[in-house]
Amino acid sequence: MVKIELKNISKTYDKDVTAVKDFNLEIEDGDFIVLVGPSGCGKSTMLRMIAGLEEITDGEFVMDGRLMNDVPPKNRDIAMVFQNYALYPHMTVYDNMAFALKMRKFKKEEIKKRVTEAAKILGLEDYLKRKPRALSGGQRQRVALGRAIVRDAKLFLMDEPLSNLDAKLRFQMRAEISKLHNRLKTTTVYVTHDQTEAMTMATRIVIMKDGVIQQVGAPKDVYDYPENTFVGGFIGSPAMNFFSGEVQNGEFVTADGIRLPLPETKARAMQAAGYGDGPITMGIRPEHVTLEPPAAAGQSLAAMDSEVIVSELTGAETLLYSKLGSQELIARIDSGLDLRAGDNVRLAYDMELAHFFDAGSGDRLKLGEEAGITV
Amino acid sequence: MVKIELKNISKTYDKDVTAVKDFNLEIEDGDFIVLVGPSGCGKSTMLRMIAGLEEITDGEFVMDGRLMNDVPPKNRDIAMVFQNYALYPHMTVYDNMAFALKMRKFKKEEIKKRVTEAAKILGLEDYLKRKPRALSGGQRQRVALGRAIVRDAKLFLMDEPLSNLDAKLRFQMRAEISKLHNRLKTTTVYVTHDQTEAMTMATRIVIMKDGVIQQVGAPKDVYDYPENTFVGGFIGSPAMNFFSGEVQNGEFVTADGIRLPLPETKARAMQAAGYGDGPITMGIRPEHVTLEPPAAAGQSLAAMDSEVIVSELTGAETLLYSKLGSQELIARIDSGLDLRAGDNVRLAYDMELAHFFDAGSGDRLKLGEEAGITV
Amino acid sequence: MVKQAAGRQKVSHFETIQGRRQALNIINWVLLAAGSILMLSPLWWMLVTSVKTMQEVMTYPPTFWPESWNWSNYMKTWEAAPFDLYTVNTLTITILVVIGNVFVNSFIAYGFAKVPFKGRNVLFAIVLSTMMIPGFVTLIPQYVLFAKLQWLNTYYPLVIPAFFGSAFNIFLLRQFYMTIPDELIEAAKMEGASHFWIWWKIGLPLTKPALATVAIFSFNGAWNDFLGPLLYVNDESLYTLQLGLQVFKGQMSTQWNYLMAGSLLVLLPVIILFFFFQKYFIQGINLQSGGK
Amino acid sequence: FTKGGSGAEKADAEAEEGKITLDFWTFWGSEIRRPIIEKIIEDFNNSQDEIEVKHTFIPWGDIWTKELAAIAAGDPPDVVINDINATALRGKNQQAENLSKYLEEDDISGDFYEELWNATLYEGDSYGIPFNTDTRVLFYNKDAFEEAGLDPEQPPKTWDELWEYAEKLDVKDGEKYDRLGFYPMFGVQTDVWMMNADNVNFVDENSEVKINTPAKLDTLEWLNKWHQKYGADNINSWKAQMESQQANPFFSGDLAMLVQTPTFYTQIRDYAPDLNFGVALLPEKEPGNGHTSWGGGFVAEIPAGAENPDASWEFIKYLTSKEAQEYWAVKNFDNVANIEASESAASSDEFNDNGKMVYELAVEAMPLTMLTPTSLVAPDYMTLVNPEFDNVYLGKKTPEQALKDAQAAVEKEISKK
Amino acid sequence: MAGKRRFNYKTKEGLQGYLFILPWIIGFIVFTAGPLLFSFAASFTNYNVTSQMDFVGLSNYEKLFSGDQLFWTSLYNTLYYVLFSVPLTTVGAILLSALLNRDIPGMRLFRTIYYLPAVLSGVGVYLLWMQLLEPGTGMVNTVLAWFGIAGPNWLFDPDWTKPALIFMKLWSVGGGMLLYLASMQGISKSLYEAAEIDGANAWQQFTRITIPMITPVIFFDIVTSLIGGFQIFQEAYVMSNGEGGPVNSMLFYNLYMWQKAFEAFDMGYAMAMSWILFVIVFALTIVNLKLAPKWVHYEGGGK
Ligand SMILES: Nc1ncnc2c1ncn2[C@@H]1O[C@H](COP(=O)(O)OP(=O)(O)OP(=O)(O)O)[C@@H](O)[C@H]1O
Ligand SMILES: Nc1ncnc2c1ncn2[C@@H]1O[C@H](COP(=O)(O)OP(=O)(O)OP(=O)(O)O)[C@@H](O)[C@H]1O
Ligand SMILES: [Mg+2]
Ligand SMILES: [Mg+2]
Repeated sequence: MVKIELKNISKTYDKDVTAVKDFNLEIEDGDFIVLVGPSGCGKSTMLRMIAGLEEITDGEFVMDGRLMNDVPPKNRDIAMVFQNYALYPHMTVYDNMAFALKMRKFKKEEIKKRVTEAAKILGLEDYLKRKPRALSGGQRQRVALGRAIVRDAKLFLMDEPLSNLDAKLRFQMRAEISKLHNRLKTTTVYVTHDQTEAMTMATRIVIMKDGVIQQVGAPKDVYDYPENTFVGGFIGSPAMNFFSGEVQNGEFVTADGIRLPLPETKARAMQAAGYGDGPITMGIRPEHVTLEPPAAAGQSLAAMDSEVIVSELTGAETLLYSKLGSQELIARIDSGLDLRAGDNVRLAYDMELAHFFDAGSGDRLKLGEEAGITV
Repeated sequence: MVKIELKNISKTYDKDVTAVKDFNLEIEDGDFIVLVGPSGCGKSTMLRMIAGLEEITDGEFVMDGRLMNDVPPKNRDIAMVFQNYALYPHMTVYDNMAFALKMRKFKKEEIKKRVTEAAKILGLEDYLKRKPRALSGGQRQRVALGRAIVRDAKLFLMDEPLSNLDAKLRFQMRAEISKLHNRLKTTTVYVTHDQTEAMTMATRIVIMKDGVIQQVGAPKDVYDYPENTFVGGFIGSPAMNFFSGEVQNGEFVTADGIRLPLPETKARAMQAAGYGDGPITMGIRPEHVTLEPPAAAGQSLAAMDSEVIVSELTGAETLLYSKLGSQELIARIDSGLDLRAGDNVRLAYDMELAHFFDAGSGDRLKLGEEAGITV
Repeated sequence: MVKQAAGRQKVSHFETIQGRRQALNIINWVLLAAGSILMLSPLWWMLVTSVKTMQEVMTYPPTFWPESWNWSNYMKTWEAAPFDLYTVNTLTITILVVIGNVFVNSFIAYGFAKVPFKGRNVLFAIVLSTMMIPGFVTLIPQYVLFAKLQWLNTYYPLVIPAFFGSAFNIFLLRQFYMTIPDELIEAAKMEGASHFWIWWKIGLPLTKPALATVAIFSFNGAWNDFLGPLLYVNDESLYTLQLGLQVFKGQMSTQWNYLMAGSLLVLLPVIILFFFFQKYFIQGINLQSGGK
Repeated sequence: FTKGGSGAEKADAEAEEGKITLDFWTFWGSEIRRPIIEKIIEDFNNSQDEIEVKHTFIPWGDIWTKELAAIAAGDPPDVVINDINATALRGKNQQAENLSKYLEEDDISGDFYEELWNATLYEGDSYGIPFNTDTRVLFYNKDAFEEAGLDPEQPPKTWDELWEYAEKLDVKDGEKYDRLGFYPMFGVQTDVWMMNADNVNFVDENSEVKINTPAKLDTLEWLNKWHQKYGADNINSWKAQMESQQANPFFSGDLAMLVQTPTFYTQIRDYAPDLNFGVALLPEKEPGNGHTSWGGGFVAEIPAGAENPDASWEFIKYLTSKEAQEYWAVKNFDNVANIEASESAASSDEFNDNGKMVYELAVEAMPLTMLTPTSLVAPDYMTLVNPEFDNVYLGKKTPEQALKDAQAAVEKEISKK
Repeated sequence: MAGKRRFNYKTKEGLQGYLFILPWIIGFIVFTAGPLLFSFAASFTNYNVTSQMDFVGLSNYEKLFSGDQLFWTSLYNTLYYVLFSVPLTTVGAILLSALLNRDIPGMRLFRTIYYLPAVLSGVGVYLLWMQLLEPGTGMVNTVLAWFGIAGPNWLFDPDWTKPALIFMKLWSVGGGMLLYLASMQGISKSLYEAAEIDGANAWQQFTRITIPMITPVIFFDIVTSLIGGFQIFQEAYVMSNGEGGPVNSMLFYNLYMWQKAFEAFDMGYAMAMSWILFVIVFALTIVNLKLAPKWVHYEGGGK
């Protein structure tokens, strides 16, 4: 319901801890921005600045053309789910959820209607009369979420709102939030550590590190075309495998001298970009390292023998820990096979889907494949 | 380091809220038990009873042969990570982690050594002098974890210790905890909502629902042979697809009359078990619904045309929402293909890997495949 | 149930949770009971004196158990002055003072604790400093002030100032507000509450124990106030209990039995109030339970 | 708050009748004194139809703080009973109205004991009319006398006799005393005995400090002798009892002799009716030295700024008249300032034998009684002097040294003004 | 520009702040400031309430510092009293509240009993204490004698008068106890649980959790008892008959001031005294306020 511009925003705590640095982002009306990044990278700080709870040390926060830096939180019409819930301990679940509506002088029936509805969505019907003290962790978190969704705010801020819920419930809640978003089109900024949430809910993902934006983009783009090794390693779980090495004669040669042939187009583009035979970092996602597969059309596979170090069943798939030369490696394979440590396997690397980065800066080498990406 | 018996344990709050009911479990020395279940099912309550923070309403808790019900927490020598951290707000991170050691009269240098080491593992070196208030959510959680791992307790209890960490860090922490466990072999009870954690860390998983144990078993067993529809639906994300229908002439017939041929052995076993043509529930995991695949040896595939409702990219794979007749269905397929809502796909069901449950009770039909499972 | 299965170590009773708690409780109880004697001894003395005849009061050495319990002293005490009227008067003042103290001080304290504004620390230091000048130095000028306001011989000087805050209570409540996590205030701000509403809906309920304490202190203070009514009230029909009790005290001799009976009667409501009011400051408000 | 208003309205209503209303503040609220003063007021109110006196009881001690505040605020009561000793000081500070102009017309100064009257004068003008007074006499236990082989009709007359008697009356049980003969500083303080010795105040009319005098030194040494005789432990224990104003060992016969005001008799009458006691003048230092005693009292005064001083004067005159005074004296068993009233009360039929005995002695003692009016130059010099006496009893200073120091301290204090 | 707007937001919230403390500001201006200023001004005069108020410059202050032995005596007595009574009552109240903050039968009654002394107030109590402290048959020494202790001559021995008053003060720690009880209610149970798991015993939990968490109230208690301690008056007034006790050992600052003000009517002098006291107490309070951040823990972040 609102367009937001964040211009050169910085935040310094206590004069010396810089939590956010030169943050620039435009959020369109109805956008669903997911903010991800390592623990302590400044996500919550960013949300709190948008909410007006933390002073913006530097920069401008504009909402629908109006400079908001100095507007008090209560006038911003923003609903927020706090990372640590911040429920009112002396109020029942019902009153916690009804508080904002009461403040806004909603009619009693309307309040009741909304709260009951939210409680139903959140599976909290049975707990409306309880105080937060007598709730489980996940129930508290749902109350925190409920407190936000009963409102029609201009902007939703959600700080890891589902982190303490079980997979199934999280899945449902995710769906409910998406549904809500589809219905109301309320601009939302959402912090999560859950890759699935990030990938499935976002219209755009913002990846931060140490208070600095690393990349902004649609989920698929971010996944497929990480701007740098950090993003590549951060998005996707298990993380992308990185190998340092260099390009030699159209082949990627690891530090141990293992040679992986490059697809021709890539090799040529690299040459053109001046990475002909300099040091380089290659990244490949675990799912693109497969077990001795029959190469399909358009695939450029390089296969190597490896020894299984650990094989970890995660349910649908198995994570295979192995090595490429001296460098560690994770592959993600179907769970059918029962592999043991010490087993020998032949792993194939889908070089077409591999990523290449500058060895020094870690920035992605633009090799032409990004054409048509909307950033 | 310790063997634990939990016998018929029940917990009732305030006379009427039953949080845990008739809980029975033996935990072997060195076991790594992961407790999972929906939000509010009594996991934290269980841990708190083991810790001695909550009175056991009924039943016996025995540790190394000694009845513990009445032993005060501080004499139980248990380390615990609280779901809500419970950090000491007036102490620095260092002091938070050092507290237990100080209480146990460790030498100053020893304390320092341990805390610094833990801080290094947890990436908290830079924050040792801060108070919890000036930490991010994830940092706080790591302090809570650190407080436990500096100790050599007889038993570790961890209540969602990684829920607020980013994927990468969580991955690392998981590895560290596993390492720690491998080194010290400390018996551990671990609560998580993260399927990967549950599957990879546990020696045994305990699945609870409404305070009652649903199944106990090794991760793979639980995943492959869920005891009932609840477990089947709960373990695995996205959840198992369930179809109600009945068996007719060696085929599974959905409510809409769609027929899926059963593997012969299964059909026979079912007949033998008296489910010849009664109502039945079939469960099939999303990864066992694939795109028109070439049937490999030993697979029993049944293929059907379906329309894509939503296609959701989660990174490595795509979740395909579709329908089988009138019943919803999720398939998990490789991300290569770019499918859109409305596309027509032919989905194959791997009936060999499908699960069958009693339509009434939801209990698994034992069709002989569980031979050799250690429960 | 067989709790002591074979092979299990026997746990000594005082090592168990209940056992240890019991042991602690018993020690606790004994300590408190012993201390109670010290606490109650003056009260006992008052009680004993109140039922003695004056003759026995003056007996040397004093008796710790009265020869006879003259409960009629209480009747006589009550009739010695219009104590019914004084009770009503005292109650009127006390209730108003308590209301003023509880609400207004809480309001002011919230401002000092949770609303940042310029000069807050300086103003707060001034608040504190008003406690530092001995009352009787300002007694005369203050009396003159109230005389100028035409408030003499009314309850205004006793009651109205209570509606403008007192340093002690402001300071006390401020300290309690400072222990409320800012997150709760922030959450309320996000939900559109103004500071006023936050004070009313969050601040007041969360500081209940402190408010109860202030209420008890204020009640106590107003109920036992002697100098205030003495100075500002002239009409004996406006007298309070504490002033009334003075009739038993003479320049040379004092009617101890009546004075003690009267003092006990006056004390009684405060004790009863306290006994039942306790639950408000014992009832724990777990400030952190709303968060992680 | 309407009550506050109604009080004022009432006063207005009365004013409408054309009467002057006087606010009269006393600290006499007890069930004994209150009816008596109110009867006097009623009599006065009935005796004429211009003035209506309204009595307000204000607790003892604090009454004057309140009065002071009211004077400062310009809204004082019309007549207040106040301490006689500070009357001159109040005159000096203009807290009370100068009564000279009334006295010029109605000179009643001769009606009162001279010592009392003089205490009301500042620079020759009177600022309050003496109302009641007291003195100190020696009460003794006749039964104890007999027991100790003393003649119950021959109380001690000198300090030496006092000592001698006490020795005989003492009943000792190890370190403790079952009966104490006498201790001079129960009931009165060092200063009273010093005056008894030489009839001179610490600071005389000319602001000369008379502390370090031979007679006072003798006194201090004598008192110290008593102190050493009984020992601090015993004395303190007994003294604590006396000061608590409860359990009095004299009533129970545990203390044989005690210096007290004549009104102490009422306590004996009420609380120890069977006590067989006698009274005597304070013993003198040596024969012929004089049985000088010490007392105080109260005056009726018109606070500065009172609205109707003329009417107030009328009322004060009535209060201090023989009629009212005698009524007060007899009903209260109190010493009054009016000589005539005092003397005729002594023969009142309302007193029984014991009462008569005490009252007569009191009247006899009155002319021998000194007052210690507050010094105008150093009103609180006793704070400097008392610790020096204490030091002597504690053995920390010799009497000589103590008096020297006290003398010096007070001289210094006076010189500062 | 941005700076100016930020100022606006701050100012707006600031205005609300002033609104909150407005009652106090009004009360201060109307009821307190006038008398305070008056007393300050009068401290430079020979004000005697009724007839004179002439400017005398600093002479009151000079006299106090140069020639007034009793001023120093009273200051010494007061400092002595404060030095012992403040720490003792604080510790006493905390310990008592810890004992009373348990859920065992009879606790309500105990709390009431321990609070009683705080309710008993006024002159009567002090007279009562004189009786209890009576060296021979008084209850205090009687009890001490049970333990073989020969009790001192409390109110008659100049070395023991102040301890007697401190003892009396300790007897009425019920008021402070109430404060601590109230503040202990705000401590999260989970902290105790964590400490329990960490192996802290009851005493350690008390010193490591309870004490730090109630520091805001400890701070309050210290500051106010310091202020109150310096103003000790009525006890001494009653128990020494307004005179200051043996060897002036109970001549406390305010008692001496009272004598000056209401017995000698040297109000100007008394007011000068009061401002000297003010400066002392104010300085100590500021020191307290400055030290507070080092040891007082505000859960609310102290924003
Ligand atoms: N103090 C309490 N009083 C009453 N009921 C309680 C109390 N604490 C927990 N409960 C209830 O007991 C049940 C189990 O709570 P518990 O905290 O063990 O759940 P949980 O499995 O840890 O859930 P989550 O994953 O959400 O943390 C919940 O329904 C909860 O509402
Ligand atoms: N009040 C504070 N004072 C000082 N530093 C702070 C404060 N709050 C946060 N920080 C620091 O600022 C950085 C960013 O914190 P923030 O809470 O925004 O992280 P986050 O991205 O939300 O992390 P998480 O995922 O762990 O919640 C962290 O390093 C944190 O330690
Ligand atoms: Mg955060
Ligand atoms: Mg939980």
